[in-house]
Amino acid sequence: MVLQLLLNGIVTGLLLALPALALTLVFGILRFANFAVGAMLTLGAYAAYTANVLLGWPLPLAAACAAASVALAALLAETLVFERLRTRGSITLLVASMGVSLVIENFCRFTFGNAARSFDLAVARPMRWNGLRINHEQIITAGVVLVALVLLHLLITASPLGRAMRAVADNAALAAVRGVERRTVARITFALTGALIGLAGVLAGLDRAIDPLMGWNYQTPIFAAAILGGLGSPIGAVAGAILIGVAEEMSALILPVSFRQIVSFGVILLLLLFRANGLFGAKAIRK
Amino acid sequence: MTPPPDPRDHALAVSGLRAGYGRGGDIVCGIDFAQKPESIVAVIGPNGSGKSSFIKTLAGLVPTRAGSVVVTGRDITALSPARRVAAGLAYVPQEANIFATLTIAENLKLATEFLRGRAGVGPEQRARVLDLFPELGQRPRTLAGNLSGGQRQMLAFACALLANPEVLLLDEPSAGLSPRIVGETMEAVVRVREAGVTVLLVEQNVAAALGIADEVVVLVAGRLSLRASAADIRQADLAGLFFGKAA
Amino acid sequence: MSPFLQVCGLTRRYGGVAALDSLTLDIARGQVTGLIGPNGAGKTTLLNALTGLARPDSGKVLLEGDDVTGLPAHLMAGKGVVRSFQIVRELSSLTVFETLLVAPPGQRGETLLGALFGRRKWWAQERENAGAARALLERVGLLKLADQPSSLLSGGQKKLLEMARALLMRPKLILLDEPGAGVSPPLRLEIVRLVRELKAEGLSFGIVEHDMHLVEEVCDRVHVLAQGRALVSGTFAEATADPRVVSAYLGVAA
Amino acid sequence: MISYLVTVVIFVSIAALVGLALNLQWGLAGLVNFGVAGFVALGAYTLAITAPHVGWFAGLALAAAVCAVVSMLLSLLTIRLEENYLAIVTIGFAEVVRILLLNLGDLTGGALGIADIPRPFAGLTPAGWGDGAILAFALTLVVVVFAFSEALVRSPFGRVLRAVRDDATVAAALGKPVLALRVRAFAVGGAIMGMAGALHAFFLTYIDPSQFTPIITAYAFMAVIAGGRGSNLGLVLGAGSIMLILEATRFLKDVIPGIDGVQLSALRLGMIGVGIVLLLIMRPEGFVAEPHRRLADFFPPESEKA
Amino acid sequence: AEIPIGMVLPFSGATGPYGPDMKKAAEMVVKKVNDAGGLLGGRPLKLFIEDSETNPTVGVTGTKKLLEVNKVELVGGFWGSPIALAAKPIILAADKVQMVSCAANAVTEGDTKGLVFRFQAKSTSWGPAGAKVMEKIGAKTAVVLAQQNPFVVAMIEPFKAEFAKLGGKVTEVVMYNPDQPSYRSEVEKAFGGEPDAVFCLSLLTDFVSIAKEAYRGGFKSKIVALSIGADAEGKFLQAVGPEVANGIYHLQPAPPLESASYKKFVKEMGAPAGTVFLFAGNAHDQICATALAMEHAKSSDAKTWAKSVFEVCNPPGEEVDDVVKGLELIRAGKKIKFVGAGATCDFDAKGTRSTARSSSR
Ligand SMILES: Nc1ncnc2c1ncn2[C@@H]1O[C@H](COP(=O)(O)OP(=O)(O)OP(=O)(O)O)[C@@H](O)[C@H]1O
Ligand SMILES: Nc1ncnc2c1ncn2[C@@H]1O[C@H](COP(=O)(O)OP(=O)(O)OP(=O)(O)O)[C@@H](O)[C@H]1O
Ligand SMILES: [Mg+2]
Ligand SMILES: [Mg+2]
Repeated sequence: MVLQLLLNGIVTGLLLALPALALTLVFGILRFANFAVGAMLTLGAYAAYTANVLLGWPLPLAAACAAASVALAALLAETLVFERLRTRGSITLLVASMGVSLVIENFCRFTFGNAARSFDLAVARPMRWNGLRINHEQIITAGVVLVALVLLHLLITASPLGRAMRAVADNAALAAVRGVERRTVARITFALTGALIGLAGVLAGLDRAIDPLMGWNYQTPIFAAAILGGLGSPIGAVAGAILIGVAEEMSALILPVSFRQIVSFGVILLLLLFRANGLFGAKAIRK
Repeated sequence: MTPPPDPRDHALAVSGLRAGYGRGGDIVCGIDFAQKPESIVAVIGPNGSGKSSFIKTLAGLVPTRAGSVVVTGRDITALSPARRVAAGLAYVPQEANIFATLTIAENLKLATEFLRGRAGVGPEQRARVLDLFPELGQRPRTLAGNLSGGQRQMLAFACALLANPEVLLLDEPSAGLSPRIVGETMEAVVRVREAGVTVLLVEQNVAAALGIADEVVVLVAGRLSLRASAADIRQADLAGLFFGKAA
Repeated sequence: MSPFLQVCGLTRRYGGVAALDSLTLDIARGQVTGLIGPNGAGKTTLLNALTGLARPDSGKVLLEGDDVTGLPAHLMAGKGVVRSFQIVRELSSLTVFETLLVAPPGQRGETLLGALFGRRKWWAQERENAGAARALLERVGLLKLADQPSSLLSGGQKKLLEMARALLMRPKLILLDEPGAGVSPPLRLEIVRLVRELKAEGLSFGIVEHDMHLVEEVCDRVHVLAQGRALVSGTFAEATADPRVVSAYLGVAA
Repeated sequence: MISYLVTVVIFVSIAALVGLALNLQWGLAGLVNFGVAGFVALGAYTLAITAPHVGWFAGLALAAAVCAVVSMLLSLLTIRLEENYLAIVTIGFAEVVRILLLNLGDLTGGALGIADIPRPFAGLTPAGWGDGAILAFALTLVVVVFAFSEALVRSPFGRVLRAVRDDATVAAALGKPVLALRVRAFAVGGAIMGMAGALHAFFLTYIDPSQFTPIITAYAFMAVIAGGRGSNLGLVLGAGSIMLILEATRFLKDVIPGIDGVQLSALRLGMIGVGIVLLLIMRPEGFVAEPHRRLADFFPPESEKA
Repeated sequence: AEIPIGMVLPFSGATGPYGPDMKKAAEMVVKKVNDAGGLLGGRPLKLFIEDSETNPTVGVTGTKKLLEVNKVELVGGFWGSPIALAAKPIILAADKVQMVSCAANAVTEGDTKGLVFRFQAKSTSWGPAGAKVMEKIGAKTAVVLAQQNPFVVAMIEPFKAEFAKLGGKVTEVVMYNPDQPSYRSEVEKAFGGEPDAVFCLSLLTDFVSIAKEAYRGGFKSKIVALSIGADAEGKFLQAVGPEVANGIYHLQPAPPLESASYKKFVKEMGAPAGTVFLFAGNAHDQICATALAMEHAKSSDAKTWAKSVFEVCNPPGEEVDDVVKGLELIRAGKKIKFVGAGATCDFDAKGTRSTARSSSR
């Protein structure tokens, strides 16, 4: 039972990990918390639904389509909205992203209506191993998340593009005189996060029903995970997500399940009391 | 006044340059200026006279409102700061001149990674630059933001040199450096010039600047109020230069 | 003269680097004490430790005989120890004038109830402070920019504002971190004059500076720091004559 | 029509109160509070639970007091956190409040909420004028809180909070008790949010957890940003324009033919999103800029002296 | 002149899936009445609809707008007790009629001035119905898995009581909060103890997640679900696919799918026979009752025609399920008893519909 809960927690956490990665990426590079992650996740799920159910494509292809469409949407949001507000402080951008979130969510509602939908994929009974139940979907999720994490981590810490991203985050004017165009970096970042969230939308759609509010339901845990891990740190985002997932599921052992979100809040508060920058947050830097 | 400079003879040619911030008035109010290749020109002037704004405009960080900037024969007026790098322009700002959240090693790497087609310095020269500031080599994984004030200046200067520029714009490179390092930095500037780079230097440390500059221009209230050889300026009365009548 | 501030065996490490390495020195009352030394010697760290911004790992700081080691920043300021920053930290949304108005201590209007119910009282204080602020602005040549947001000042102007802000805090000891860097030569003379005047009024100074002329002009004594320790102490002439100082700090004899 | 407008004005008042509070906490002191909905809910429930026993006025005071104390505690725990971390802790706080309200049924009525909340002056107003009384009450509350915040913003207290917001280290080096200042600003803001919650409860006379969704928080931030961070007058205008967007879209949709109900609804909500984004893009400085103390306040220029 | 009537329906938020069909049903009735010449000697009905966004505060402004700007005589719709409860004082203050299709008892409690009518079975009556299904499928132990929402919470105690009477035992009640990303813990907790059956009191979206999760978890307990959650007008099957949907028992109070009036309604909605249109049926009935009552009272004044609602809906009288026919009979001076698509619409003095039946499939 305990092991099963742990496993469930990890699965829940892994589902949060991709959007948390995306959130942390935008935050790390562009210094604002993008509230539209939830809505973009919904969009990803619907894009995959369109490809998979309406056009009859196989799911992997539909997932690629979802990643591409959300990347495009993110790029659009960046060029139409965020780019124009770049100099206006992180909270203004956050509020703008709320507006974007409303637009995206209701684009989905307008096009697909409110009814819950699913992919064209039979739900499978679990595999059993030592009394533990494991699904195919869970294995797929874990694989996708791990690959994304490793790639992203390498990209950010070890590639010139990653360095350019962090340079822009640090001091855009200086980056410009070193030959790094902020606008380009911002667009690449957004496209990248869009792709991540698109994939996350597919995974979430596999896990539950697709409806216009699905992303909204992930919103708080996504934020919690990214912050817990330390904004701007990819490993932190994944670790934070898993921690949140496990803490919530395990809390069922001692508390009524309806109180479990309180547990994750408690975990966050406790951690931040001791580590003000989250698990893997940047070390303090003197000005 | 001087006739408009022929851009082809000059490494840097500026004519009728006007610039300012946002909706405010001009801070740079019509500057005509040209600099011979492989020379060092020092810009001095009172605080707030627009020296930093002037070279920021050259680097493209302050929008140009009128006039033109030509670097080694290429008109860069309409280019973004990042694209000016390709024309061989390197710039060290007065404040915030390093990436505080990147390590020293990353700062140095980034200096040569995005030159847009230009090549950075060769390995030999690279070693020479790093020898200049041994402290930078000692702890490559330290975050640059945790360096002392002087160490930051060194890092910033080193990064600019690594880009192998044609024209180097320096905003107060000596501020915060110990006298010994000031001396070494100034020597480095001279050596850079000898390697074929044109240097435009803003300094408040007038003595140090005069020590190496070929020419000095005085900027007051956004205009060039005087241009003379360094030797002439050494005799002049600074307060007079800065606050009114030319000597 | 009794030392105003004593630093005994102060140590502060950052990772492998000992920014301060059991540093011992003192700052005399009513004098101007120069703190010089190579880049990275630990001068700024010392100021941070003295003003509650860096907690020393070990060692003691005594202010007029009281142990003030590790006191938080605002309490150190309350005890009359104020500082300026080497890398300027302006209050970006305040105007130049407002920046100076924030500085004076003991403002009645800065408490919740005082602000709401004691308007008459704090307004009187405010007038007084405004007078002092204006006079100082005039001296450092920023009066015309008084109503500008302070983030829009030039580098040198910020430096001057920073010093003016510290002066308005009615300090007993004022620690300046490179006040002359980036300031034009005429205004540097103005700084020298200002420091001398205030010293005559009984203020004590600790000044970190790389401009040897400025140090020579104003400092009664200097401590030369290197690698977190005090290398040499004495008058300017004594210190700069020391061969170790020449090689580590000044380079070819200045 | 009038009575509909009254309703809208009352909701604007509630939003303005929340906005004023947020402006103290975030606009002035730089403390991001994404738990606005939680504080409003706390105020509303405190009032709803206590008012039947102690009367509306004491209930209102209690609502303010409870919220002040809770925000003080929360801020003491979290105040050294950086902006974005504080944001999530406060979001989490609002979640916790919502879950507690939902699950502590004995106290809060659970999902069913609390009905029949007494209104102020209910006995004194003639039938049919109930909304008028609550309108007057709401406007009075807004005016009082507005005057209060305005006095704070323009006082040295407001200025030192702005200093803390810009750079806490510098403020500390200037001898300002940063922690105490922040806690105070947060607590005062919390109290005002509690009152806004109480007003909400007074007006609806029925509350349940689903009324206090994060959208309240979102609208509060929009109002502050649209109106100009730090400026109270701008903020009231900001709250008004957000509400205008929300309500005007209702009428717009009455005239759009040819699409079904869900699409209409989606169109309306989408338009709200677009409206917000446009508001931000086209109003770079907000409606009114933050007030500053000028040199001329003390030293009038020569021309005026004459 | 036109007679304005209004409805507050959910088109977004958690109950968003239920709004569109309610709207469709209501518009259908209005069209029928108007095509047949309107009311009170030729006055057509005009229907205004506002979105509640599943949020009571929004519901209140919407209601206000309907009352003040559109001057409606009826504010109907109201899926969700909190929204109905929040709007109730306003509608009563304006002396208009409120018709709701939510189930919490509180709506019709307190002083309703005789203006509030509920078209949904009291939710308490769903409980015993659930227990009977449990008995029918042979479940001895059961776990209740329920969303925290007023509609659902009221069913739990009656279910437990009735189930105990029938010899069963409720081993656990697992409550959960709506709007969660996943319901894994809840499913683990409810199904983990391997009860014979789990009584799922959920709405559509969360039930889809729960059903999938239970299937994927390999749990064997039988699932009994509310038809409104499990079916929401036929969309459940579409959302989870046949494997998952198979073997889930759907609890349906009224309408009995077999009733003639309901079958007729489904046909009019253009849906395949057998579709469960629970709330849409309520919306249909609300408008019908309103039209009939107005005609009966010969007045469009809410206070007056509200009294006639009892006259046209309660026995005795000739049973009618068609609004146009009903109007004709009334004009002819006959006493009628309206039989709704949602249910037979009888009201006690408090405005509560008094019957509930159950069936399962
Ligand atoms: N927060 C920190 N993290 C890591 N290293 C630090 C930190 N602060 C200071 N150091 C290191 O401690 C040493 C002393 O720094 P400090 O700033 O005190 O030097 P300084 O004497 O003021 O030099 P300068 O004259 O260049 O300003 C330097 O090597 C610096 O890199
Ligand atoms: N971002 C800005 N927005 C508006 N005005 C600015 C901005 N930066 C500088 N200024 C103004 O432009 C003028 C010139 O500033 P600049 O930094 O060019 O001076 P400077 O000559 O470099 O001075 P210093 O020697 O002190 O560095 C100053 O009056 C300053 O207030
Ligand atoms: Mg400058
Ligand atoms: Mg220093």
